[in-house]
Amino acid sequence: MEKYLYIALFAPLVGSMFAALFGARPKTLIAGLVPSILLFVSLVASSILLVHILGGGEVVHVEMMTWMATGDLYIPFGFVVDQVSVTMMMVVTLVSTVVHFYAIGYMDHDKGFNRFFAWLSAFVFSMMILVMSDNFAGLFIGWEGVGLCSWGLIGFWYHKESATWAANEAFIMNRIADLGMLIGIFLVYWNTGTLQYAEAFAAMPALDSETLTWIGIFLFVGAMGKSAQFPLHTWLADAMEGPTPVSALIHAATMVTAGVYLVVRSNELYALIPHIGLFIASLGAFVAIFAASMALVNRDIKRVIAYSTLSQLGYMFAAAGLGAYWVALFHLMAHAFFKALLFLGAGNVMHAMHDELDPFKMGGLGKTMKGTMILMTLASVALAGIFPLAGFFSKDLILEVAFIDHHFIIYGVLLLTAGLTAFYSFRIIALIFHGEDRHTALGHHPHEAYTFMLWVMAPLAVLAVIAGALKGTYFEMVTAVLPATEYHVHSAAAYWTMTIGTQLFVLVAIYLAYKKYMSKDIKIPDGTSAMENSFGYKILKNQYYIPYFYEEYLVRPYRELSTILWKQVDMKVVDATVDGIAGIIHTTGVKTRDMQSGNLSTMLKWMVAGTIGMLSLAVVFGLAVRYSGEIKTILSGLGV
Amino acid sequence: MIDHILSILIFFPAVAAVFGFMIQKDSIRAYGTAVAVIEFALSLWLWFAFDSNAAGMQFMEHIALVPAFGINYILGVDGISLFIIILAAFFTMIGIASLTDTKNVKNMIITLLFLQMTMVGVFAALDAIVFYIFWELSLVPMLYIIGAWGGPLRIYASVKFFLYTFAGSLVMLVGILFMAYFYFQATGVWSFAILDWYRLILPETFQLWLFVAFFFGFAIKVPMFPFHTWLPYAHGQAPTIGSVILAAILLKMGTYAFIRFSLPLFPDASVFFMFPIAIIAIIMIIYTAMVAYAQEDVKQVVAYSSVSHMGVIILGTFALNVEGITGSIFLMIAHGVVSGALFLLVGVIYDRRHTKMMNQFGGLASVMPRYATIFGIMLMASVGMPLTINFVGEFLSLLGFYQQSHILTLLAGIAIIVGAIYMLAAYKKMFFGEVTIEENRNLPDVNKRELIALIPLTIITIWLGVYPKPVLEPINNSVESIVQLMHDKSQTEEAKSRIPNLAGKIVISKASQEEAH
Amino acid sequence: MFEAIAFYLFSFLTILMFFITVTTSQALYALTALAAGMIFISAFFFILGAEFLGAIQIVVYSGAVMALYAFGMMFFDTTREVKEKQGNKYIVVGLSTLAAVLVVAIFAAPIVSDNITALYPMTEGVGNTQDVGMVLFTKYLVPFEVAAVMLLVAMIAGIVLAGKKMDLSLTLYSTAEIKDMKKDQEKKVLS
Amino acid sequence: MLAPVNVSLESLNLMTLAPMLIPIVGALLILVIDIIKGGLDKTMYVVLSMLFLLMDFGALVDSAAAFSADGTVMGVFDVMLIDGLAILSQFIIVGASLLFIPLALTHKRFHEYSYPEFFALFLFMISGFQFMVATDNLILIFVGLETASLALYTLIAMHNRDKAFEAAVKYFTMGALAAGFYSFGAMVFYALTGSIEINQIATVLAANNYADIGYVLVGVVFMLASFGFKLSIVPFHTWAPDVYEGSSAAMAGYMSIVPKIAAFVVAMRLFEFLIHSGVIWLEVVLYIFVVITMTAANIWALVQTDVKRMLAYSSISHAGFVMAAILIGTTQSNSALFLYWILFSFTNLGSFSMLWMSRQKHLPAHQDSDHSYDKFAGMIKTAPVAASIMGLFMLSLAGLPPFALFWGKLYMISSAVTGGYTVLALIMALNSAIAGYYYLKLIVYMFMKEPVIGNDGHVYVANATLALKSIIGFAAVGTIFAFVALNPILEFVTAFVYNSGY
Amino acid sequence: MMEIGLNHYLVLSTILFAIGLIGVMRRKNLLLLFFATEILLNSVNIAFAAISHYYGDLTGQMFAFFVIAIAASEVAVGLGLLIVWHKRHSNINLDTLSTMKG
Repeated sequence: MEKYLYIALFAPLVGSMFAALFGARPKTLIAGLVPSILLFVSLVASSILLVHILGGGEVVHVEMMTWMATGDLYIPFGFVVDQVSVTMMMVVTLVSTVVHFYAIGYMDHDKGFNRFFAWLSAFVFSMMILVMSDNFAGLFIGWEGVGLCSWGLIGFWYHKESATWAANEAFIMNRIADLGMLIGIFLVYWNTGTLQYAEAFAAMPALDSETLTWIGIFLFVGAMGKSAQFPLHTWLADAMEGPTPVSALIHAATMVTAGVYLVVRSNELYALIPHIGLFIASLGAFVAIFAASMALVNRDIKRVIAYSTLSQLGYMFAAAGLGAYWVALFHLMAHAFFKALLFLGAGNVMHAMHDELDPFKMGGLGKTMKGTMILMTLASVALAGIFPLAGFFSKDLILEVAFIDHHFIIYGVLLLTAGLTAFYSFRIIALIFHGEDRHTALGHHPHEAYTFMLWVMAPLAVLAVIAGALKGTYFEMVTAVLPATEYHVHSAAAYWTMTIGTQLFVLVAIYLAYKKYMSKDIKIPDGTSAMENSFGYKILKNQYYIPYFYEEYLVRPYRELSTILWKQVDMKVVDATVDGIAGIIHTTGVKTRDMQSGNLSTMLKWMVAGTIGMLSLAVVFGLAVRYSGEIKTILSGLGV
Repeated sequence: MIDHILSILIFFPAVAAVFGFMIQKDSIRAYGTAVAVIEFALSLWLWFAFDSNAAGMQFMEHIALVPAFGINYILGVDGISLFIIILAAFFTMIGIASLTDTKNVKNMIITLLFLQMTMVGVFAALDAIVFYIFWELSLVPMLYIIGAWGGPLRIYASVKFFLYTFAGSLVMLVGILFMAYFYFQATGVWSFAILDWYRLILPETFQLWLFVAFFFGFAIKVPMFPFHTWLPYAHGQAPTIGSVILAAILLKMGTYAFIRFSLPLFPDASVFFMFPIAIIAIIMIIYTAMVAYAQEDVKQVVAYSSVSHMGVIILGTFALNVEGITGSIFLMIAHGVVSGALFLLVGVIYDRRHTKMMNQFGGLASVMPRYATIFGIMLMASVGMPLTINFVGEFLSLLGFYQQSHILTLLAGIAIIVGAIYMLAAYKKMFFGEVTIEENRNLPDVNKRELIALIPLTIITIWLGVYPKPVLEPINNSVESIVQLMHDKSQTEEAKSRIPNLAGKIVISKASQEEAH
Repeated sequence: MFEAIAFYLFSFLTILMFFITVTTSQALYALTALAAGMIFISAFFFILGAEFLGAIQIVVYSGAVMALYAFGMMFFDTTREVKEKQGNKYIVVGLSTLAAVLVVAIFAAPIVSDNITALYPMTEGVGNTQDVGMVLFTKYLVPFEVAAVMLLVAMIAGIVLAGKKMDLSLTLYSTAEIKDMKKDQEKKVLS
Repeated sequence: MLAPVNVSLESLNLMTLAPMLIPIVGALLILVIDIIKGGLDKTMYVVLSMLFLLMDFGALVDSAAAFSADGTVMGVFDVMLIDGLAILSQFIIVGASLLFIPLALTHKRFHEYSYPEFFALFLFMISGFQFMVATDNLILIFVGLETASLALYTLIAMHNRDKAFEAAVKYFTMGALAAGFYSFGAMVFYALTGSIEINQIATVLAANNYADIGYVLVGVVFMLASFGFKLSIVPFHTWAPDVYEGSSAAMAGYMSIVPKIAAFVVAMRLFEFLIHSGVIWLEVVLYIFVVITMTAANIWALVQTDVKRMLAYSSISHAGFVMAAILIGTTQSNSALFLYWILFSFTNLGSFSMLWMSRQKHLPAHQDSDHSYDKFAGMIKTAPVAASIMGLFMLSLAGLPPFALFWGKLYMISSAVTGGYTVLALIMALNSAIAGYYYLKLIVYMFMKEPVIGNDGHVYVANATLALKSIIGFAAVGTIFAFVALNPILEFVTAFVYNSGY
Repeated sequence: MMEIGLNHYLVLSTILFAIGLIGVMRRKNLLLLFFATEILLNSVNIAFAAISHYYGDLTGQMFAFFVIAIAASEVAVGLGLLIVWHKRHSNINLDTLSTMKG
C-alpha cells in the first residue's frame, strides 16, 4: 500500500516540476497534459487506497524521513492514510484532476499556460501533504504550501494590479491566521512534548482545560484564516481575480476546506472543550448567513459563488463545532463536488462572454450554452439541497444536527440561510441563462465551451447527483476514526415536517428568484432604482463596509506608520542620536581649538594658569587637611 | 595536516592574498576563484572529518603566544562554529566567482581573501584575545570594500560602520580584560582561553556588569535595535559583494559571540537580561520590518529585513534551551544563505539598471522570468516558507522561546506577518504590473556568471529546508553540552528553572505557563 | 637687628628693580634694573654667608649675562622704546598675584624641620669657598662635569645659530651653488 | 681645616658612567674631526654616531646584565642610580636614537645635516637624557634635562625654516619657564626635607608623615607643571603641535618618544612614592590630567588638516594615556608604560618617517602645509606599498589588533582594570575609539579618494633612500609581528621594573 | 618681625618669582621676556641660599650654583635663536611668531 501512498503524494509534485521546466517557454500542450495525467495517476492511487481502507484494511502509516530533530523535538515526514485523510485525498485528487483537464481547455489561449499547470500541480501536492501528514508540522507545511500556491495562482495574471493586490491580501491574511496556528503548535509541543497527532491527542486528556482551551482557540484561528471565516473572510471574494479553474479547485473545493479538515482532524481535542466547539458552531452559523446575505446582491458571478462557498463553509464549521465531525466532512465532500462544478460552469460562461462577469449583462445564454446551463443548474440544485441531490443529504443533515442538539438559534439561522442560498444561486442561474438576451446589445457573441471541457465536468455532475447515496458507506467508513454519533429526530413526525418544511422553503426561495429575475423588464442596474439606493442594499453591496474598514483603519495606518517610523524615528531620532554624539565631539574640537592660538604669550599664560589652577586646588586641599577637625565639627553642626 | 586544518583554513587565504600582489591584473580573477575554491574544499574536508556525535571542541590547536599574560593561540571548532566557517568559505567562493566587473578588481579580490581570513579566524578562535584580534581585523577589509567601491555616500557609510563597531568592541575589550582578571583572582594565573573561562563561576553582580560590557560589542555588531543604524548605510552604499558578505557572515559574528561568550560565561545574567533583550529583539523584528516596508530602495528593504531576522536569531539565542539555540544557530546559516542570495539578486538588477529604486522597475516578471523565479524562491525563503531553509530556523527559535514566554513569542511571531508584508510589497512593486519604463522592456535575464552564484544558493535553500538533519545534528550536540554547562553553572533559582537540565530531561516550567494566560 | 634692616632694604630694592625690569617700556632701563637686581641678590648671598655664590652671581650675571644681553640689545637695537601691545592685563596681574598670594599663604606657615639632617654640613672655621669646592668636587663631580658639557652645548648652539650661515638655507640651494660657496671659503682661507 | 677626602675608586664604581660617557666621547670626536678636516659628508657622521650609539647600547646591555645579577647600583658618590627604570629607559632612548639617526640619510639635502655640529649636539642630547634618567638627584636631573633640552632646541632650529625657528623659540621660551618651575619645586622640596635626593626626600617626608602637606603640594604642583610641560600634558601641551609642525618630521617623531620617556621615568620616581603614601590630592589631579589630556588632545586631533599636526596631537593623547600608568602605580602599570612606549616608538617613528620620506622642499600650490591630508589623497593608486605601510601604522596607532600598539593598550587598560580604576579603563577604551576617527581619516584619504591631478606618486617616496626604506621596513615589521617578541619583552620589562621596586 | 627667619626669605623669593611670572606673561619683546625668566631663576636662588644657610647645609648653594650655570647657558642659546630670528624678520616681537596655530 505504501507505494500507492507515495504515488498519490508525489505524482502531482513530479507533474508540477515537469510543467515548471517549460515555465518560461510559450504554451506547450505537453506541459499541461503530463501533470493532468499524473494527477489522474494520483487519483487512481488514492482510490486504491480508498478501496483498501473501505475493505477494512488497516490504516497506512509511513514515516519517510526525519525532518527536524533537536532537543526533545522530533518531527518526521510522516504520512498517514486513514479514513479521514483518504476521504480528503479522494476529494482533492478527483476535483483537481477534473480541473486540470478542464484547464487545458480553459487556459488554452493564455501565454502563462505552462506556468499555470506548474502552480496548479504544486498546489495539489501541498494539499496532499496537508491532508496526509501525520503531525502538526507536516500539516503546517501543507498549510503554508497551499497558501503560497494560492498566492501564485490568484496573482497569476500578475500584470493586473487588482490580481496581485488580491494575491498579497490573501497571503497576508492567511499569514495572520498561520501565526495563531503556529502558536497552537507550540502549545501542543510544550504541553504534550510531541507534534504527532496520535501521541499529542493521546496526551491531551491529561492536560488542564485552560491549556486545552488555548490550544483549541489558536488552532482554530489558523483554521479561520484558511477557511476565510469572519473576520478574515475578505480575501476569499477578492481571490476571484484568479483564473476560474483556480477558484474552482482552491477557493471552493479544497484549500478553503482545510480549516474544516483541521477541526475534524483534531476532533479529539475539540471534544474535550465543547465550549469552544459551540463558539465555532455559532461563528459558522453567523458566517453562513453573513456570506449568503452578501451573495444576494452581488453582481459578479464568481463573487456570488465565492460567498456561497463561504456560507457553506459556515455550515461545515457549524457541524464540526457541534461535534458532528463526520457530517462536516461529508458536507465538505459533497460541497466540493457541486461547488467545483458550479465554478467550472461559471468559467464556461466567462469564456463565452469574454470575461464578462456581471450576470445582468447576460441573459438567455441558455440557448447557446445548453450543456453548461444543465450542469450549472444541477449544481445549483444540489447546492440548494433539493432531494435527492448531494446537498440535500449533507446540508439538511447539518440542520438536523443543530436541531437535535437543541441549538435552535443556530438551526434557525442555518435554515434561513438555506433559503437565501437557494435564492441567490437561482438568481444568477436565471440572470445568466434565462430571460431576455441583454448581451448582444453589448456586442458579445457567446459560444459553448469545448465539448471535452463539458465532458470532464461530467464526473463532478454525477457525483453532485449521487453523492448522497454514498452516505451510508461513508458513515461506516469514517466513524472508524470519528465519533459515530447518529442523528435522528426522536419522532418521525417531527422529522418529516422538518424535512419537507425545509424543502418547501427552499423551493419557494427558488421560485421567488426565478420570478424576480426572469421577468422581461430586467434592466442593467445603473444605480438609480429605489432598491439600489436602499440602505440595506448598500450595506450588502459594500460587504458591510468591512473591506473599506480594513483599508481605512488597518492598511493605510500601517503604511503611514511605517513611513513615519522610517523617516521620523529611524532617521531623525535613532540615527540622529548617533551622528549627534559624533557631531558634538567634532564641534567641541572646532570650538576649542582656538585655545591653540599659536601666540607664545598665550601659551605661557596657559602654562601659568594651569599651575595656578593646581595651586588653588592644593591650597584648598591643604587647608582642608590642616583644618579637617574644624571642618568636621562645622559640618556636624550643619547636621551633614 | 588534518590536525592543523583550522590554521590552514585561516591563513591559507591570507598567504594567497599576499602572493596575489604578484599576480598580473587580468588573471587575478581566476586566481582568486581558484584560491576560494580550494579554501571551500578544505572547509568541506573539515566537515567531512568532523565527528558529528562529539559535542566538544575538535581539531584543537594550542600555541603559546604571550604566556606571561595568558594569551595563547587556541583554535577549535564545534557544531556551532563549523557551519558558519563553511558558509564563510562558500560565500567568499561564489562571491569571487560571480564578481561583476569592478574597477581595480585586483585590490578587491585580495581584500576579499584577507577578509576571509578574519572571518574564519573569528569563528575558529578559542582564545578571547585571538577572537578579538580577528573580530577587529575583519573591520578593515570591509571598511575598504565599502569605502572604495561603494556608492555616493560610501565614505560616510564605511567610517560610520568602522567607528561604530570599533567603539562597541572596545567596551567589550574592557569586559574581556575584567573577565581575565577575575580568572586571575580565582586561579592565580592569567588566561584568556574561553574553555578555561567556562569553568569559572562568577557571582551574579559581576556577571551582570560583564554581560553588559560584552553586550555592547555584540549588540552593535548584530546589530540590535538602537544600534542598528549603521547597517542600512553600510548595505545601501556597499557594492554587492560587500553587502553579501556583510549580511551573510559578518553580522553572524555578533550572534555567534552571544552563544560563545555571553550564555555560557554568564548564565545568571543571561536569564536576568532575557526579557529585556527579548523585548529589544521584538522591537527589532516589528519595528525594522515596518521600516523596511516603507523603503523605496530594494536594497534597503533587504538590509532592514536582515535586521528583522537577526531579531529572531537573538530571540532564539535567549530562549536558553536546546530548541531555541539550535534554531538560532541554524537561522544564522539560513539567513546567511538567503539574505546573501537576496543581495546578489539586487546586485543583478543593479548591474543592469544602475538603480535600486523600486519605482524604477515593475513588470520585471515578464521581462526576466528566471530572475523573477529565483527572486521569488528566495523571497519565500525569507518570509519563512516551510521546506525552505529559513523556516527551520525561525520555527525552532520561536518554538524555543515559547517555553520562556508565551506573550513575547506571540509578539515575535508577528515577524511572519510583517515579513510577508514588506517582502510581498517589494516583490509586487518590482515584478508585477505592466512594464512602465522603457529601459526595462528588454533587460537580459540572469546570465551564466550570476547563475553560478544563484543556483547553488537556491539548491541549498531547498535542500536544507527539506533535510536539515546533517546540519542540525552536530549543532544540536554542541548546543546540548552548552545548555547543560549553563544549567550547572547557574546559581539563582530563576536561572536553574529557566535553563533546562538535560541530565534529567526537560521539564516544562509551570511558571512560564502561568504568566502566559 | 642689622640683619633685619639689611634684609628689608635689599628685598625692597630687589623687588623694585625686578618690578621695573618687567614693567618698564624702556629696554635700557629694564637691562640696568635687571643688572642692579642681580647685584642686590648677591648681597643676600653675602648676608647668608654664601660668599662664593655671591661672587659667582656678580661675575656670571652682572658680567657675562649682562654683557650678552647688552650685546643682544645693540644687535636688535631695542635701545629705544619697545612698543608691546598688551592683551588683557587683568589676566596677567590676576594670575601672578594669585600665585604669590597662594604660595605666600602657605609659606607663611613655619616648616616642620624635624628629621632634617644636613647631609653636607658647613664646617666651622672654613671659608665658604673651600667648603663649596670640597662638596662640588666630590659629591657633585658628575653634575659639575655635565654642566660643563651643557655649557659646551650652549656654546656650540650659540656658534651654530648665530654664526654659521644660518641666514641662508642650504636646503633650498642647488648643489652647484653650495660648491662655489665652498670654493670662495677656501679662497678666504688661503688669502 | 678640612679633612682630605680619600675615596677608593671601587667605591665609586665609575662603570655606571660608561653609557653616558660614550656618546659624549663620540660627540667630542665628531667635533675634533670637523676641526681637523671640515666639509666631510654627512654619511660619515651618521655612521660614526651610529657606531657610538651601538657602543652605548652594548654598555647598556652590560649594565642590564649587572642589574639582573645584583640589583640596583649606586655610583660616584651615590649620584648615579642605575636601577631597572634607568636601564629600560636608556634602552628606549638609545634604541630610538639608533632608529632616528639614519633618517638623516635622505635623498634630498636638508640644511641641518650639513653641519657636523648637528650630530655632536645629537649625541650630547642623548647623554643628557641618559643622565637625567640615571639618577635620583634633582640637580643632576636638572642639569641633564637642560643639556638635552638646549641641544634639542638647537637641533630643531637647525632645520632652518621660519617655522623651525618659530618652533624652537616657542619651545625654548616655554622650556625656560618650565625650568623656573622645576627649580622652584626643587627648592620647596629642599626646604621641606633639606635634601634633593628623591629617596631621601621620600624618607624624610614619611618620617614626619607629611606634616606640612601644604608645602609638599606646592612642590608637587611646580614639579607637575614642569614635567607636564615635558610630557605635554594639557594645558602645558601648547608647545607640542607647533614644535612638531615646525621641526622636520623625523625630529618630530624623535621628540614624541625620547624626551617623553626620560620625563616619564623622572615623573615615576618623583610621584609614585607620593601617590603610594596616600597624597589623595595628587591622585585626583593626575586623574584629571590623564582624562583631560587623552580626551582633549583627541578632540583637537579630529579637526586638524595637517597630518603631522594630527600626529602631534595624537602623541599628546598617547602621552596622556601612558600617564595613567603613573596614576595607577602598580608594577603592572609601570611595566605597561615601558611596554607601551617601546611599541609606540616603533609605530610612531615609522609613521613620522613616512611623512619624512614624502617631504618636499617647496610646497605645491594645492597644499597649504607640508603634509596636508589631501596630499595623500588616492595614495593607494599611485604608491600602493607606501600607502599600505602608512595605513598599517595608522591602524596600529588606532590600537587595532594585532598590530604593535594594540598590545600596549591592552596591557595598559588591563593594568587599569587590575588597579581598580574601572572608569578610567572605560575612558581609555572610548578614547581609543575617538582616536580611531582621525587615524581613519588619513586611511580614507589614502585609500578611498581620487589622487590630485598630476600626482604620479613619486612625491611620497621623493626622499627615499635605502636607509629610510630599511628603517621604515624595520618599523613596519616590528609593528606587524610585535606579538612574536611580546612575551620576552614583557617578562624582561616586568622583571626590571619589579626588581627596582616600582 | 625683626627676627628674620627662613619664611621671610621664602616669601621674598615667592614674590620675586611672581614678578618673574608677570614679566613672562606680559612681555611681548622676547629679549625682555628672557629677562623675566632670569628673574624666576634668581628668585629661586635666594631661597636656596637661605635654606642652606638655615639648615647649615651646602646642598642649597650647590643647587643655586648649578642654576646659575643653567641660566647662563640658556642665555647663550636663547640669544642665538633670537639672532637668527632677527636676521630673518628684523624684529623680536613674539606676536610675529604665530604662523602655526589651531
